[in-house]
Amino acid sequence: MDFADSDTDLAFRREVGGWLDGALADVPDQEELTQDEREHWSRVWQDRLCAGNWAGLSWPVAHGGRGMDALAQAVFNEEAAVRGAPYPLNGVGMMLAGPTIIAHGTDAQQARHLPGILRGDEYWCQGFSEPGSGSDLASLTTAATRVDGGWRINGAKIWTSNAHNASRCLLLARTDPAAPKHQGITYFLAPMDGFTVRSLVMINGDTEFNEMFLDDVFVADDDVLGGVGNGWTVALTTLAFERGSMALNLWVWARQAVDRLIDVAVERGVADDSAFVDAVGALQCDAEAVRIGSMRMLGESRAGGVPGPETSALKSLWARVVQNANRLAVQLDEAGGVLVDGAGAAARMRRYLRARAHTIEGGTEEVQKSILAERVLRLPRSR
Amino acid sequence: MDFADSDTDLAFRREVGGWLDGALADVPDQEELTQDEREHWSRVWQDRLCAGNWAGLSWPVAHGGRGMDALAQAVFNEEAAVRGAPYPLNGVGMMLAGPTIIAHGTDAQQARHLPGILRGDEYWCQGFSEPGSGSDLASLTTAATRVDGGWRINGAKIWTSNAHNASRCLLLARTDPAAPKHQGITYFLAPMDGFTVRSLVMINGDTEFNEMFLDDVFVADDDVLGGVGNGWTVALTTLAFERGSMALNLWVWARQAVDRLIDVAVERGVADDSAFVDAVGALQCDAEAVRIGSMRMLGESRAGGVPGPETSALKSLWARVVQNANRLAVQLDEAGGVLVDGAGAAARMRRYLRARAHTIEGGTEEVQKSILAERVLRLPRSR
Amino acid sequence: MRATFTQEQQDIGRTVGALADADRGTARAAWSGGWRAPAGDGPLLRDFGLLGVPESAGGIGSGLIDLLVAVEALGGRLVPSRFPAHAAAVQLLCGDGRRGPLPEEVLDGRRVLTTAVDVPGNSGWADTASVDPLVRTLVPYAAQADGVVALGPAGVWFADPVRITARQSLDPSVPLADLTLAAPERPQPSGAGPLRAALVVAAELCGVAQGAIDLAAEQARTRRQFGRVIGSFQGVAFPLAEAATARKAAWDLTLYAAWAVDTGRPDAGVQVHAAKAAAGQAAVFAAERCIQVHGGMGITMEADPHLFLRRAFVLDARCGRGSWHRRRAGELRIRARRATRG
Amino acid sequence: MRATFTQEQQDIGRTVGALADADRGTARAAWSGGWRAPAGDGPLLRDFGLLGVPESAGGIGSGLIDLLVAVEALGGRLVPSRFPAHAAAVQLLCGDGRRGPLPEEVLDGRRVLTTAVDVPGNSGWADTASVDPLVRTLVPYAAQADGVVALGPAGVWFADPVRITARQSLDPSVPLADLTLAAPERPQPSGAGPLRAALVVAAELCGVAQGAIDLAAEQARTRRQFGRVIGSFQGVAFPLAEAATARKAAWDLTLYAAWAVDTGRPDAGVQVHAAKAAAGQAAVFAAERCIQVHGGMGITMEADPHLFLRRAFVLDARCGRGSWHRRRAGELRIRARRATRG
Repeated sequence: MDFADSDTDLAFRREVGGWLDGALADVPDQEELTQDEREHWSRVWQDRLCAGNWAGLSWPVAHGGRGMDALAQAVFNEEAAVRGAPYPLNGVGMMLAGPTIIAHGTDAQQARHLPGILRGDEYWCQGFSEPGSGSDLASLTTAATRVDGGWRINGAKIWTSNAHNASRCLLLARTDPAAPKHQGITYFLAPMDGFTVRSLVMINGDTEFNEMFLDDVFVADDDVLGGVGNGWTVALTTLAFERGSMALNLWVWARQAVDRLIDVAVERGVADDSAFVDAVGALQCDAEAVRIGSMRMLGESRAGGVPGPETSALKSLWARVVQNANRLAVQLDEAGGVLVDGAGAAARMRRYLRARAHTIEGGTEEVQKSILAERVLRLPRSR
Repeated sequence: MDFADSDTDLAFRREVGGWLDGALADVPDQEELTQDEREHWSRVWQDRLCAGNWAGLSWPVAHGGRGMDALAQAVFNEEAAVRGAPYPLNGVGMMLAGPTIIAHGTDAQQARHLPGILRGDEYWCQGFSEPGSGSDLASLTTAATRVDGGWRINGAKIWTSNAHNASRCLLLARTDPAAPKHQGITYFLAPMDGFTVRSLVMINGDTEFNEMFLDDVFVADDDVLGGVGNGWTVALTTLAFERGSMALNLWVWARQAVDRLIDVAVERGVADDSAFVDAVGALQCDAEAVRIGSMRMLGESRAGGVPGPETSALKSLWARVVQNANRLAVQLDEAGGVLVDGAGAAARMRRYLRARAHTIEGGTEEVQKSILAERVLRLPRSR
Repeated sequence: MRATFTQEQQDIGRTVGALADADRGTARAAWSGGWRAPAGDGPLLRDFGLLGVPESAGGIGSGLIDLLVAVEALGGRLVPSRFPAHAAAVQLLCGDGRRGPLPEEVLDGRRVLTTAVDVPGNSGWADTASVDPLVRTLVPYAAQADGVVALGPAGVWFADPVRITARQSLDPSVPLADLTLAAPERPQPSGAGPLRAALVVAAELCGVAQGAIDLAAEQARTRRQFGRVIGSFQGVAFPLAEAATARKAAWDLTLYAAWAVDTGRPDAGVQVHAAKAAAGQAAVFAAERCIQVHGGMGITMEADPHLFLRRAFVLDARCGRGSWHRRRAGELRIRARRATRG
Repeated sequence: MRATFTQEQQDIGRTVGALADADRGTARAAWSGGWRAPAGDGPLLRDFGLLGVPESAGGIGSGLIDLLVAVEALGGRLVPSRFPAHAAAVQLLCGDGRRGPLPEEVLDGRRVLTTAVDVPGNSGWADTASVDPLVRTLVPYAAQADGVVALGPAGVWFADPVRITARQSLDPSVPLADLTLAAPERPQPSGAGPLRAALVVAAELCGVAQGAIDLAAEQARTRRQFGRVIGSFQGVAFPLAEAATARKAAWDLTLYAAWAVDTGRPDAGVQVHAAKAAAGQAAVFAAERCIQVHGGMGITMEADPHLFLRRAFVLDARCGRGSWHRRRAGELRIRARRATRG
């Protein structure tokens, strides 16, 4: 077992780092910005990625990509995260839509969409979750009814990042209400013309997510991806890419959370308190375990394996360390963190509140534990 | 709300305390003794209780008791626990068998058993649990078959305290295998002549509990308590007395666990370490909550109420504080507590290991949480 | 031992609970347009001002627990009334038995007070500071009060704010301010005042915890996933059972501490520290679990769980940080045990 | 990056796992009649002595991770072999790259060593003591070893025990002793030796955690209550999932720390401290949960869960207490961050 980069990896990492250092030189620390400012920089960053030919890093050369592997993409994301780079505004396009269309799309679909994503002028969002579906994604009820030349779609979607910027949506809808729940679903590459988008305000004041209401939205047959009724299978592909795109980012965010906690403790003069030192020791264990576990997961992937249920352990550890570090940071803050007019205190509280979502988004904590129980411990299903 | 003893209570408490101080003068600290020595003192203590007319403290005068209420018994037990008194060897007789027979027995049964319990020459044990039944007590399978003049009983019981000293057993057996599980059970006042008793060694080396094997044991019709098929109802009475007898003891054990933890920290020179101080602060909260919650529970009982599901919260808190305090005590100990030839270290490890049972015996931690979920939070049953 | 609520206490809980029920939603209303007095504010200040006030201070024999029952009921519905802060100020004043009766306009709510006990940069309350900087922080409803009761190393006093600096509060329904005070002319001994005031905050925290648990349980009883209501999953139910256990522990500690303070027991201090620490932790934990049980909706502004979390944090920070109280409880417990062992 | 087990490492795991499977039950056997060498003891000492030994110390290019894979497999079955303590002693000796090859009879297991690194009354290992009392505690298999490698402030040395005092071990399959040592004549720099030795203990702890989890999961898959196997209750399943998560974290930390030590990375120290702390905590937690899942049977001597708990405690205490390692990890992390920020 060798955790070192190979010479090739190292060279790539250096190339990436060199480019990032230049491209980020004028980009401020995102953590201290307002939502609007962050969104501005996300757009700028997306443009720079496209201009720098990084958008299709792990796409096949035949599709206009650079033909590198998922690890390269992970390394790029890691190096970007370490430098506090903005989140690219078309992450869904680059990381989810493109690869899924490459995997399941027709030639026509690939020709229609891939170039726009690489150029940076076709923005995507992901319409999977629904208000009623929660952790039980396949229970979705958005209904697509057959009409001449396509489908008429009615329903509501939620937790859609970037819906207000996107023109296309990876949309799941139920095309056969009579079929078993995983079989009646179809995956659409839907234009968003008829979508009503409403932004959701999160508890920290950010508007990261949206609701989308579909009222007799027409989607043409050409925009069915992977065949009618095969939506669940296609969706699993997208979800796998989604997990993969996080691969080396989680640990960076965990380490940064611990860094910031130490900073506030130093500032407040309690960094030598033994109770605090013990807390950092415990957080350090979890944070490093996320990093190392991510490396092992990528190692397995590269060796041809499929990331297993252990990724649920990483997600779970990551959520815990970030939540605990961020809670402790606000509690150590001046006035217990509740006076939010100072920029530092406000950002710390914003991060603490944001982190409450970590045990909910991307598979709830309860779902992660169920996966571990069923697939690692081989216990019977409890859901 | 008034947590003070009334003048009458106070006078009783003083009377009890005075007697206990005298009666305990020659009794060593039980915590430092071997199992054999503790059992010896339990027997001595039982004799002293009987001689001192304390055995039937809360029994009606008509049955030879002193006619006081459950609170008085709780106060007696509390004062005894505070002084580290031995556990009386016929606790089952005094606290469970006697009151249950008073509640459900015939005149003949009462005449047959109560005097012997008060005199201290009829010892009892409780045969409810079975190897297969676990938390689901009513799933018991020990079978009683009708024979001439009585029942022939076959099966196995487990977790029986004091079976090796007892001559009578509060025995539950299934008399009607066809009936629904709570309805086919009968409660016997069984002589133990035909019982095979095997002591169970606990993980701390103590032999507190036994297994009992019943192989064609005959029990006469006269020894059916409360009617054939009514066993579950009668058992609930016994279980209520069992909970009541613990009423004011739990907090004493919790406080003593925290006391001992502080003692070992002082001895090891770490009592001023801020991480330790924080831990004690948290333990103090839980330990005091057990004490105060117990007082409120008793207050409710005395006001005519029935102790509610909140007792599950007390049990749960108590188990946690004792387990956590005892674990921390061994971890702070010289050599991490694993060299068990010193008397102090051995006793601390014995207590830590013993406390692992606190989340199992008397209703597992999982059962307590289920009760809280169903009856306090009104969530649907999850078992 | 009659460790049960008296009939009067049950009546207080019901009456204030009904007032509070009518003001449900007022915490949320503060998000648009800032704090406004809830409908119950006036009646509470007018009719309940004698709760918990010792006779020596002009009371009529009501014990501290009476007051805490009222405050807990308000906390459960997040009612942003000035009553708890006013009551805490009154309690701060009447901690020393030798003080005379309080002004009538304070006791009948015509003069609304607030409490200034936390010093910027300290995690404990102001009487632990060796030198008084005469600045207080986390003062609730300062601009909405007619007077300020301050705590300092020298004692308590009706303080004259030289400057009131409004701060941005995590919970908009609880405006917070920094106050610069004039040096006190005749501070009075604070006695058990800080302990009494802290218990008012602890009681409100117990209410917040209960409210969050109630909301979470309601969600768990109704929200369905995988064909079942989610409350039937032990993975959802058990953490709520833990939250209920923590809340019960905190409330029991708070009630007992109030009795200990009222009856002058020597362990009153450690009891109050334990209560305040446990109440803050129970409220934050319950609110976090409430968010979790609500899933995605729980992290949106439009759902209510975050309102409980915000209030929990604000109260945990006030009148001595929760973490400070926990450490004090530990210190006092260890000291007491050492003294016993000689 | 090839963060995957090599073919050799997988083979080691399988081979040692098979040896260990054959010795299942030997930990329990020690309860009657004391420790006896398990069947695999000889083969392990003879055939696996070069695992993890640097070439400078006479090794053949096997990395530390190779050794840890073998030790983890033994821990999972609680095999009471002297191999881990011997291997830790070897690792303690070869932490300084400038040291020459180790004696052949050590590397081929003819001379069985043990490790003496813990000082009575200290929670850290011996190189942190300012004055060396020349007494070591928690020395495993002292009477069953042919030599002792000791750690002191001055370095490591082949120690001469002046007195061996057998102690009563919580785990009878791991005999423990106190040793009084003669003052070293020529101690050698310990270098990364203590870190390397600690990782051997951490790996065994990871094995113990895994074994306890396996046993608990087996019970949860078979034991029925309320008409269902208990593993289908999330109240049972989720804590086991947490145990599995903690164990995975500890094992990943241990593997990475070994790589960091072997490659001389500057963060090796903090990584080892984190690994040892996490491994001890994971093992104790897993064993406690294993007892809980077994219900009443779990608290009896005749069931196996307590064997895991005992081994977990013994190993958590050895080579620096788990709590000490956690605090060291925190201190080094804070120091590093402070240095970054200037």
